[in-house]
Amino acid sequence: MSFRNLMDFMGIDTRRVYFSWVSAAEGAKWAEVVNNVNKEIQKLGPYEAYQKLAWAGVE
Amino acid sequence: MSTPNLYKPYIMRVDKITEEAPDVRTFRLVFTNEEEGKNFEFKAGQFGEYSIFGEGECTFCIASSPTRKGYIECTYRKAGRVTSALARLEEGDLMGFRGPYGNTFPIDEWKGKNLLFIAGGIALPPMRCVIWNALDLREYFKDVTIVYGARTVDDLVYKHELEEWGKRPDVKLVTTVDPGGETPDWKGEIGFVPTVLDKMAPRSENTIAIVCGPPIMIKFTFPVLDKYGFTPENIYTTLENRMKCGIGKCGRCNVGKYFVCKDGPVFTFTQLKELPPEY
Amino acid sequence: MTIERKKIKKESLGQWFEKMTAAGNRIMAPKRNKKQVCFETVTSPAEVAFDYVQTTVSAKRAVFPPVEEMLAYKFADKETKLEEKEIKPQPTVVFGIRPCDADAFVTLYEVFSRDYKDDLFLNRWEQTTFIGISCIQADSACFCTSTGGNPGNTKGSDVLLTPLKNGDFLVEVVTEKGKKIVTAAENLFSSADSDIDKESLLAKLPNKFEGKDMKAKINAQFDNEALWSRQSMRCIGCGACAYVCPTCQCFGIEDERFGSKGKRIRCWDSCCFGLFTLHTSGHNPRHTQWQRWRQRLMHKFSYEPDNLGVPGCVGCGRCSRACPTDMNILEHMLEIAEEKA
Amino acid sequence: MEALQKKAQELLTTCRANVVIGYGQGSDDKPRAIFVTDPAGADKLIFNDTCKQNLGVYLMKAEVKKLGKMGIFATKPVMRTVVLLASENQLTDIDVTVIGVNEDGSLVDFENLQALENHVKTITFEPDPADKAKIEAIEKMTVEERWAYWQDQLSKCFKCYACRSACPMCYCSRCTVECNQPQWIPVPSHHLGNFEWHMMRAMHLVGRCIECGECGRACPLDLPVHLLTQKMAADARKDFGWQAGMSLKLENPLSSFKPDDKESFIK
Repeated sequence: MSFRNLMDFMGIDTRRVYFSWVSAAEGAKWAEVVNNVNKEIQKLGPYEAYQKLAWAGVE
Repeated sequence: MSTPNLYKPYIMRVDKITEEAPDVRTFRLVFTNEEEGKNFEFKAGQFGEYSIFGEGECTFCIASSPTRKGYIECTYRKAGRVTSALARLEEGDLMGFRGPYGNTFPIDEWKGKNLLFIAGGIALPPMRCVIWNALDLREYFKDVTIVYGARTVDDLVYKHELEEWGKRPDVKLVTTVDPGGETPDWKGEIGFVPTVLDKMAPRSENTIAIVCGPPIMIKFTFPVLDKYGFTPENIYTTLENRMKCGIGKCGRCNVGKYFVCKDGPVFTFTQLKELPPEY
Repeated sequence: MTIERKKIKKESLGQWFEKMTAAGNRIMAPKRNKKQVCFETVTSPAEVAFDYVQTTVSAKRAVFPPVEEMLAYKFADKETKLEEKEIKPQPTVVFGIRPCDADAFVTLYEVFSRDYKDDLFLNRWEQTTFIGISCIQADSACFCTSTGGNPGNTKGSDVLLTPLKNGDFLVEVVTEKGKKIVTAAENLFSSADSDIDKESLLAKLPNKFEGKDMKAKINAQFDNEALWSRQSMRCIGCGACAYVCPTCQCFGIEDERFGSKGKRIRCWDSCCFGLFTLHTSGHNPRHTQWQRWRQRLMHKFSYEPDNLGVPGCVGCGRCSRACPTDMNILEHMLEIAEEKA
Repeated sequence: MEALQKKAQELLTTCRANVVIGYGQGSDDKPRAIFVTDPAGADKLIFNDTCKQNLGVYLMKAEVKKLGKMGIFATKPVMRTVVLLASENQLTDIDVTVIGVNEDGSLVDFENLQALENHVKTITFEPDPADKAKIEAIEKMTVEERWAYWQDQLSKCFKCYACRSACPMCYCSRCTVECNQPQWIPVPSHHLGNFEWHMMRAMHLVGRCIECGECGRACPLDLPVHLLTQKMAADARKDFGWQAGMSLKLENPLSSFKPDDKESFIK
């Protein structure tokens, strides 16, 4: 909860972050969560803003 | 002596790996670029920065003798991030090395003298370099005595070389383990290095002593040498401090106004006594 | 090279900036940012702040950046290939540094060029020209006159401007580099009338201690733990003083890897951090804050003058102004100067 | 001021403290922390509204602890600091004697930490209005604007760690950024390194930050880093009804859980 608020406050697109509570016994739910997240992220496309950070600021 | 970009390491291949003791290994490294290998020179006592790309660099002395061409060796214990990465390497892997850095043991000045090597634990590698260097020029020196101790029999490094030195008629080898570290078939001494040294009552005239080991060992070895008349300028040691650049720029390894990497690592006890207690 | 005196009108600075930018120079100059004045890349003198005592952070990042790439490499399963990259820094003009900063750049140059030539630094150094501006005002943290400098000192500057009463500038061309950048815009400069009395324009700053004999005095206090503990009890061990300082050049080397590419990076470091000298074995030769504070002052007032013959501190006062707990280096040096041996 | 100095002398002479931490005269009428160990030195103690530094940071400093039992003049933020540190088993009645200082300079002598907790519970704390407004202004921005705002601010950071060193709650002997196996937070102060460092610092202060604003004041570049931790404190109040430094029991949101904690964001 706090971590999501912090990421949102610092400008990270929290649509790209999922929290899920999946026990080891819930195999089906796990598959569903992974596929769902995968589908959503594909729609959003690559996260350019974050990728641009790699070594930005190194002279 | 150094490559164009000062911090660009040579690319080395791990030619041979020897297991010395738990978590302690020796690497034999050869230059992947023959040209660089041929005109690479160093002297006993110098060190280098060994690097694993993506992990970092770490500082060890060059453990092989300058008289042995074509390769360099280093011995390390798996402790931090880079040494753990080193521990994952296998023979044939690549890693980086830059050097040689630091000053050297003045071997030429010791010609015609007796040599007394005193080492403790993992500090044998800087000594091994200068021991082999002396043994390869054996005729220049009078008698050579080696006193080496470790916590337990397993912790003794270079076991096969210790045997080789033990068998040589022209070398007096005394190995010891700390009390309680011996195994049933251990034939060497039992006791701390300073006490074993005291029992040997080493003669001091015309003798150079070289001491390497943990600070506690150095602290108790010096009074013994002093008792038998060794003068501080005839006792050499190497210091170790946290290092990053190895060439006197990054301001980290200084003891007083001296940089251990550039003005050391080899110091005489006279110099050591002037240094503030910052090592 | 004898120093040539010229004059330039304030309004002509704009054209001078254009000439320098046209020659491919990046211009770094002090710019006001709310309460602080910091060095930033500028294009016209309108952006430049003139009415201030000292910037918060020094301009050393022009030649010694906080994060600098040393090596780049690619991972391909077992083979790691070092990228052959020619380091080509952009020509830079650092405009508006104070005489104490210029003095500090000479100290940095000595560190990085003595014995081993650090070409990461020297490549940037050759491409950098320093245009200083003399000080017409000072504050309680300044003490350049005690460390061998003065508000109109030309040492270290390629060109030194001194503000005149009417807003124009006396121009002193100090080095070949300075000559080059002035002759490139020759028409903007007129000859300086001989009656300009530079001394009268400068800030008055009596010297507060004798810099020359500070080395002996501080060496004498090395073992005086009470003095160092008293001075450093309120120090919280951050790196603010080292990172705003124009002469601090300690650095660390870090490796970073993103996927198949990696870099070896040089980054600023500070002797006041607790883990600066920590051995992997856990032994730490300077494990208390007073030992680290002693190291900071000894390095600047004893080791660097001894080893390189240059001042380790140029009296700019930035560390005292930036310190969160009001550590004041001038006050502590005065205390050391008066401490009985 | 005299009450302060007399109280310090009393603490030292009755051995209720071997060192008294308070404010003294600094350079150019700035206050600074001073450490009085001998009753004669108590006359250097001052108190006025410029005394803002959170002196609680010195209660965790080894060199100060070595001087023996610590007495401290505690403004409201420092009171909450001591309660929070005590709840994390860093301070006990043996280590510290707390003397409360109200805005008007009147003193409150706390016999022990329990007395301090009872006093703190009677005070209602309001976050600094200016910072509250700034946080709300940032919250109203769009995600892209917030990202640009924090990138612009944090890219200037050069990781001098003054924000960490000035905070009494950042007392770890080896901070996460100094652990390199693995190196979670990049060491260099490039954009990514700064972003992850400040995010990690804010995360480790959730439910522990007592909103004294010292990290923002300590930053030599005046970066608004205190807004991050104060936003987390505001969230802790909103989501968990938790205010740091009000109870001696360790119940902050990230170190405990209650069955009725909200889980709305978990699907």
